[in-house]
Amino acid sequence: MTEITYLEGIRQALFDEMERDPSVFCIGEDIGAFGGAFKVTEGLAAKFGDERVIDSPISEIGIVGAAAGAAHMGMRPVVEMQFIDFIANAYDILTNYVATARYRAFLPCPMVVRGPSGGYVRGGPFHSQNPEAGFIHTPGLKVVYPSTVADAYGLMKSAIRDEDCVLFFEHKYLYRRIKGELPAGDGAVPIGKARIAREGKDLSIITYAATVWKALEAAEQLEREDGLSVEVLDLRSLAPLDDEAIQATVRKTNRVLVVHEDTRTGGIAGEITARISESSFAWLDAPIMRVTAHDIPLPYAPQLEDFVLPQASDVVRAARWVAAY
Amino acid sequence: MTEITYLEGIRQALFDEMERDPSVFCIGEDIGAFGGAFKVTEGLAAKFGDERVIDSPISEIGIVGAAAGAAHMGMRPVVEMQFIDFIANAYDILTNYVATARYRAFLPCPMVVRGPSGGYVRGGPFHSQNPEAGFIHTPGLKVVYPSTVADAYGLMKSAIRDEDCVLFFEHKYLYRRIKGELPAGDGAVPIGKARIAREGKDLSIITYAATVWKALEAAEQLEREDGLSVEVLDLRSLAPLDDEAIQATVRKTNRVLVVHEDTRTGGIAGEITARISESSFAWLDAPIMRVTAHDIPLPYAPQLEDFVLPQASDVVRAARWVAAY
Amino acid sequence: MARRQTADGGRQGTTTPDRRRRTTGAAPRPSDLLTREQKLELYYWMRLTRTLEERLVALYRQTKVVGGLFRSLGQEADAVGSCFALERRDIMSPLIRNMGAMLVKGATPLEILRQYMAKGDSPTRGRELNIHFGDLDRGFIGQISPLGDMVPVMAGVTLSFKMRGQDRVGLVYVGDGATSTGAFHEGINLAAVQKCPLVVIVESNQYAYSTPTWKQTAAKQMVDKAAGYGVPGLQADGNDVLAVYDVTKTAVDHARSGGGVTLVELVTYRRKGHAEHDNQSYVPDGEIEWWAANNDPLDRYHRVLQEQLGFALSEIEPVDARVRDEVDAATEIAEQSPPPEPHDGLIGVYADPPAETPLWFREGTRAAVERNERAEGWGTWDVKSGEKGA
Amino acid sequence: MARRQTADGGRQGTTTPDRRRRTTGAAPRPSDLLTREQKLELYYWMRLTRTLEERLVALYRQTKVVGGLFRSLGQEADAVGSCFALERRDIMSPLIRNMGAMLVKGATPLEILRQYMAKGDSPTRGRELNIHFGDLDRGFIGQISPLGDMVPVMAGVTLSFKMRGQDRVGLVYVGDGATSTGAFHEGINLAAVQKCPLVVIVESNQYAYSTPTWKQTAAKQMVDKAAGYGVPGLQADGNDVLAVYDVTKTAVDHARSGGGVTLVELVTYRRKGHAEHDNQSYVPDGEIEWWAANNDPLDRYHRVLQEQLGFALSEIEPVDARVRDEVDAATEIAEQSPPPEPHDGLIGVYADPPAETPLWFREGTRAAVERNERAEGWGTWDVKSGEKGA
Ligand SMILES: Cc1ncc(C[n+]2csc(CCOP(=O)(O)OP(=O)(O)O)c2C)c(N)n1
Ligand SMILES: Cc1ncc(C[n+]2csc(CCOP(=O)(O)OP(=O)(O)O)c2C)c(N)n1
Ligand SMILES: [Mg+2]
Ligand SMILES: [Mg+2]
Repeated sequence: MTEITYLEGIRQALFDEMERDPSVFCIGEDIGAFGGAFKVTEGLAAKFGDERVIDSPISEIGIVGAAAGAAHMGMRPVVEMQFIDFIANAYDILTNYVATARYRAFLPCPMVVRGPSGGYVRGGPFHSQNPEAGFIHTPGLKVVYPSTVADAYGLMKSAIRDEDCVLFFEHKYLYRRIKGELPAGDGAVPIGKARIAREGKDLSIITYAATVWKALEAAEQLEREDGLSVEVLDLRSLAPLDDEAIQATVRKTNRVLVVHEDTRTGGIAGEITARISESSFAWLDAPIMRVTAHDIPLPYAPQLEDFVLPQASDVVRAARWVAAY
Repeated sequence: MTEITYLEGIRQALFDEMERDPSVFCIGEDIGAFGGAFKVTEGLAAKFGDERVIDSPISEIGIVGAAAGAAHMGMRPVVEMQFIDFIANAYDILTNYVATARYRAFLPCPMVVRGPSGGYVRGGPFHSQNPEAGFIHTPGLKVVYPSTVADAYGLMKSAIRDEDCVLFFEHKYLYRRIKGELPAGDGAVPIGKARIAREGKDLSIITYAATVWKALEAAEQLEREDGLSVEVLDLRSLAPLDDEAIQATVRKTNRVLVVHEDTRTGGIAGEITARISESSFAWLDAPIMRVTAHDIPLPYAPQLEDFVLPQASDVVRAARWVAAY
Repeated sequence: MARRQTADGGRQGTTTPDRRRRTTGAAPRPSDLLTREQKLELYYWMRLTRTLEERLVALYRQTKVVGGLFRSLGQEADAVGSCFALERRDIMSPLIRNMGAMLVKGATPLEILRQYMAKGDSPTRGRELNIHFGDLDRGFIGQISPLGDMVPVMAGVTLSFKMRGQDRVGLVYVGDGATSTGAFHEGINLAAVQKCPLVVIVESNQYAYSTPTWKQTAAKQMVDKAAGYGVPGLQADGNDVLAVYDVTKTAVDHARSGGGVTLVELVTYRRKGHAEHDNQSYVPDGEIEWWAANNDPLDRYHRVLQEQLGFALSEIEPVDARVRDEVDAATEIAEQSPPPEPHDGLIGVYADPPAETPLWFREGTRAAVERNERAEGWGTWDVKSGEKGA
Repeated sequence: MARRQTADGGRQGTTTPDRRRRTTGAAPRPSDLLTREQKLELYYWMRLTRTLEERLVALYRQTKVVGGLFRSLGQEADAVGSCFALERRDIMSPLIRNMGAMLVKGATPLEILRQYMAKGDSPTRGRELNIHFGDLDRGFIGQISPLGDMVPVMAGVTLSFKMRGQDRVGLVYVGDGATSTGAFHEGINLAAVQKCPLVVIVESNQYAYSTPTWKQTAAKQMVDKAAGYGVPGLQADGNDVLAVYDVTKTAVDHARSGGGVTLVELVTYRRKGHAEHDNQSYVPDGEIEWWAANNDPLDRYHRVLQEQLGFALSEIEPVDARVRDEVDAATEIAEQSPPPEPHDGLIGVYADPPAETPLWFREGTRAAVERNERAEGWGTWDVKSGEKGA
C-alpha cells in the first residue's frame, strides 16, 4: 500500500462514505469545485456533483442548522468549517439545538462538523484555535481529534456512521506533515477508544492531536538522555473519553503529565486530571501536571506563537520534574 | 439598614454606578420601561431615560458587539442577556472580538454581560444553563458568579469599574430567595477573591453560586449528624480563580470536595482539581472529588431536574465518603 | 426614538384584508376550492386552540402547569389557516404562538396538557416545556427556545426534500422579534440560494415580549425583508383565516413547484402578554380592547361562515360542544398521568451509550423532589409583594 | 443551481457609472466641491495602495511576509473614495480589501510592512496579521477574521456618538460574502433602529473566496437589502473613485445630520484571488482580463484627471514617483525591524493583571523558533507536489 497524508486520509474517508451511502453529503464554504481552503474536499464535487458537495453562503449558523434538519430526515451531512475557529459562530445552534435533539425530542441528528484546527502554523489568533473544551462540556456532542493518518481516516468513517453529532477536529499542522498507510479492510476506528502511541513504564503522557508528536519527540529524548521509559496515550476521542485506557496507563506508570495545545485554564487537561484523581488517587506517586499553551489569544509572529504554544522541550522539562518527584 | 434581596442588590449596584458615572449604560431586550424579564432593571429607565437603558432588538450578537464598540469609545455598557443561556448566540463575538481586543489591538473594552443563570427553577433546558465553563476557557474574559446579596452588589460595582469585560452570572434561584444587608460604604468586592462562607477544619467544599447554599446546608447536617467540621469556600470569581484561597483551605483541611451545579464533564471542577493537584498534592489525604450535575441537558419536570442537579443530600453523601477515605 | 404609535394607530390599520398582496385579482382564491367540511374544520381548529388554551389557564391558576403558559389569543387564524395549507407529508416547525398549527398537524390536546403539566407520559416525558415537542411522522418538529434557530433547521429539512426529489414542502414560523436574529437571516438566505421548498411565515403580532415592532426593526413592514433574500414576499391579514390560508397556499404551491422560498407576513395582534404572568403594562390603553372588540379571528370567521359561506348556526354550535367535550376528556386523562421517573432522565442523551450511569454519590433511586415550584424562570415578579403577577 | 453567469456576463455590465442611484440628477455632485489638491490626493492614495501591495507581493515571494497576502487590486477606488468622504474625527472599520481606506485614515506604509512581516515594532507587536490593526486616534479600528463582527461593533461606536451628542460618523466595510453572516444582520438592524450615524459599505466584488455572489444570496443586488432594514440604499460604480466619493459623502452627510444608517453598495471586481496563493481556478476565462483591460480604477481615474479635470501628465507623474520613494524608504526601515521578544507576548491580556506569569515548566527566556514557516493556514496547497501554489 502507498503512503498518504493525514489530509488525504480524511478525503479518502469522505470519498468512501459518500460512495457507500447516498445519504452522505458535504456542505460548507468553497468546498465544491474549489475543494475547500485546504483542498480536503478536492475532487468530491467532480465525482458526486454539486448537489452533494454544496458551496454555501458564509453562514455557520445556517449550515449547521441545515445539517441538523437534513439529518433529522435521514441524511448524513458533513459540515466543513473553513477554519474550526468559526465554529464559535455556531455555538448556540450546536450546543442548544443539535446536542439536545435526541434527548429532548427523540430526533436523530447524525452529522459531522469538521474543520482545520490548531496552531504551529503562524495562523494568528483566529486561524489556530483549539475550541474543543467548549464542546466536550456539552452533553450530546461527541468530539474526536485524530493525530495519525489511519485515525484520521478511520475516525471520519465512524463519525459519519455515528447516530449522533460528531465534531471532527483536524489538525492543520499535520495535514501534510505526516504520512502513513491505511489498514486493510474497512479501517473504521471506534469513537471512544484511546491509542497507546508509545509504550512505557516510568511516566504517562496523556495527549491528543499535534502534541502527540511533540510528546513522542520528547519521549525519545527522555529515553536517550535520561533513560526514562515514557508511555504516550493518544486520546483520539475527547468525548467520550476512554476512562479505561486512562486508568490503565496511570495505574501502570503512577506518574502523569497531561499535554495539550489548547490554552491552560478550562482546557481538557483539567477534566482528565479530575477523572484520574477520582479513580486512581491511590496509584499516584506524583502530582498530575499539565503542559499546555499559555492563557493568551494565540499571537501571530513565530517568536510569539512558539513561546505561547507547548513545545517538545517543554514536555521534556516537565516530564523530568514529574519523574523526579 | 434594611435587608434587600439578591436581585435588589444587583439593581442597586446598577443604579449607583449609573448615577456615579454617566458613561455607564444598559442595553438588552425588554430592559427599559418593562424592567426586564426578572425586573432587575426596573426603575432604571424612569430614572436615567431611554437613552441609557436601551431596549434592543432580539440580537445577542448585535448588543454584545455594540457594547464592545461603545466601550472602545469610553462608555461602560452593561448588557443583559434575557436568560444567560442566550449568551451562546454571542459566543463568537465575545470570545473572538471582545476577549482579544486588549491583547491584539490595545483596545480597552470595559463592559459587563449579565443575566439570569442556573437551575432549580423548572426552567427546562434553555432557561437553566450554567455556561461559565466555556468562558473561563477564554483568556481575556473575567467571570464572576455571586451567591450573596453583598457580593451581588459589590461584584457588580467592581465589574462595571473593571477595565475589561466581565461576565456577571446571576443565579435566578437566589434572586428573591436570599436577603441580606449591604455593607456600609462603597461596598465594592474585588474580582478574583474567594470568600470563606463557613470555617471548618476536616474537609473543604469549594463551590460557588446556588450550590454554596446547598453546601452550607450539607455542612450543617454533617456537623450535626457526624460531628464533621466543614469549610465552605465560595469562589465568587471564576476567572481569575483565587488560587491562594483554594490552596489555603486545601492545605488546612487536606480533603476536598468540589461542588457545582454545572454539568460534570468539562465543568470548572476539573480546572480546580488540576490546580489543587499541581499546587498541593502533598497535602491531600483523599482524592479530590466532584459533586456536579449529570452530563445531561437539564430536563424540565421537577422530578427530573432534581435528579439531574446536585442536591444538599448529594453533598452530604459525598462528603462522608471523602471524610472517611 | 422619535417614532411613536398612537393607541389605535397605524398598527391597527394594518389588519384590513386589502393589505394582502399579489393574491388579489380576478383569479379564484385557493380557499374557494375548500370543501364545506374543510371550511368548518378551520373553525374547529381555531375553536379547539382557544378552548384548550383557556383550559390551560385554569390549570395554570391551580398551579398544575409547571412552567409558564403562552397564549395565542387573537392569533388562532394565523396558526390554523397557514398550517391548513400543508399536506400531510409536509413538515412544519411551530413557535410558541402556533399551538393551532400543531393541532392541525395532529398534535392532540392530551399531549399538550401532559406536556404543560410535565407528565411522565407526555411527548417529551417531562424533558421539555409546554408545546416544545414534535413528531416527524405527523410532520412537525419541536421548537427550541433560542429564537431563529428553527429557520436554518427547516432550511435543512427542505434541502433534504430537494436533494431526494421528494414532493414535500416545509413551513417555518418566526416571530416579528425573531427576525432580528442572526439565525433567521442565515437560515432564510441559505434556503433562498438553495431554492429550498420552504415557506417562512413572519408573524407580525406587534410585540416581542414587551418590545413593539418599531424598536425591533426600522423596516416599514416585515415583508420588505423579502427582496433582500431575493424571494417573493406576500402579506395578509393574519386575523382572516381564509386570507391566511390563501396566501400560505400560494406560497406552498410556489415551493412545491420548485419556486423556492416565499416570505409570508401575517399581520395580527398578540392580545395576551408574552406569557400568562405578563401584565402587559407596556401596551397603550385601549389597544387590546380594540382588537378584542373589532378583530377577533374567531368572531370574524364565525360571521363569515354564516354570512358569506352559508353555514347555519346549528351547524357551527355543535363544533363548540365537540371541542368542549374533547378538552374535558383530555384534561381528565392528563391529570391522572404520572410524573416522570427520575431515572428515566438518564436515558438517551446519545444513541450510544443509550444511558448515562448514575453519579458516584447517588445510591439507588432517589426522590429528591421537595416541592413543585413553578419555574421562576418564566415569571415576572411583583417586586413589592414578592409574588408573581397575574 | 440553474443560474449561471456568462464569462463577460451581466456582472461586468454592472460597472457602468449610470448604475449609481439617487445621486444622479441636476444637483452638483459632492466631488465637484473637492479642491484640485484633493482630487490629486485621491490618485495618490490609490497609487500608494497599489504600489505598496506590489511591494508586499515581492516580499511575499521572498518569504518575508509571514502569513498570507491579501490584494485589493482593482478595488482601490472603492476603498479610497469611500474613506475620503470621512472627517478626521470619524471612525472607520476596514476589511481585508481596504488597505486604501486605512492609508487615507493615516495608517503608514511602514506600519503595514512591519505588520505583514510580524515585526516586534509593528502596530500589534507581532500579535495580529496583515492589516488587522487600528488606531482610535487616527480613527480606524482593526478588524478581526470572523466576518461580520465589525458591523455590530461599529453600531456601538456610532451609538456612543449619538449618546454623547458628538458630531461624528462611523463607516464599516463588509464584503458581499459577509452579508450572509448573522453578525452583519444583527449589527445593521440594531444600528438602523437606533438611528446610529453609520454608513455600511457593501463591497460587491463578485466573489467571496471562490464563491460567486449568486451562490451567496438570491438577492438581485446587495442594495436590495436596505429596505429590509428600513434604511436608504445607494449603489455606485465602485471603480469610479469620484462616484464612490459622491455616494459615500451623501451617506455620511445623511448620518451626520441625524438621518441614521445608509447601506451603500459599491460594485467592483476582485482581480486577484482571495489571497496571494489562490490561483483563481474558479473564475471564468477572460473575466479578469476584461476587468484589467477595461475597468481598472487607476487607469480610469488617470484618464479622468487628464481628460475631465484638467490635470497635466506632469502633475500626475510626480505622484507615482513620490509613492515609489515612500514605499522604498518604508521597506528599508521595515526590513531592519526586529522580531518580537517572546516575553512581550505575556503582556496585556488584561489591564489587571498586566501580564501573565510564565508557565511552570519554562525557565527564563526561550528562543523556541526553529524555522520561520509560512502559515499553512492561509495556503492552498498543490496536492501533487506538496507545494503551495503561486
Ligand atoms: C435568541 C433568543 N434571545 C432571547 C430570547 C428570549 N425571548 C423569548 S420569547 C421573546 C420574544 C419573542 O418575540 P417574537 O419573536 O415577536 O414572538 P412572539 O412572542 O411575539 O410570538 C424573547 C426575547 C430567546 N428565546 N431567544
Ligand atoms: C464567520 C466567518 N466564516 C468564514 C470565514 C473564512 N473566510 C475568510 S474571507 C472569506 C470570504 C470573504 O468574502 P467577502 O465577504 O465577499 O469579502 P472579500 O474577500 O470578497 O473582500 C471567508 C469565507 C471567516 N473569516 N469568517
Ligand atoms: Mg411578536
Ligand atoms: Mg467579496
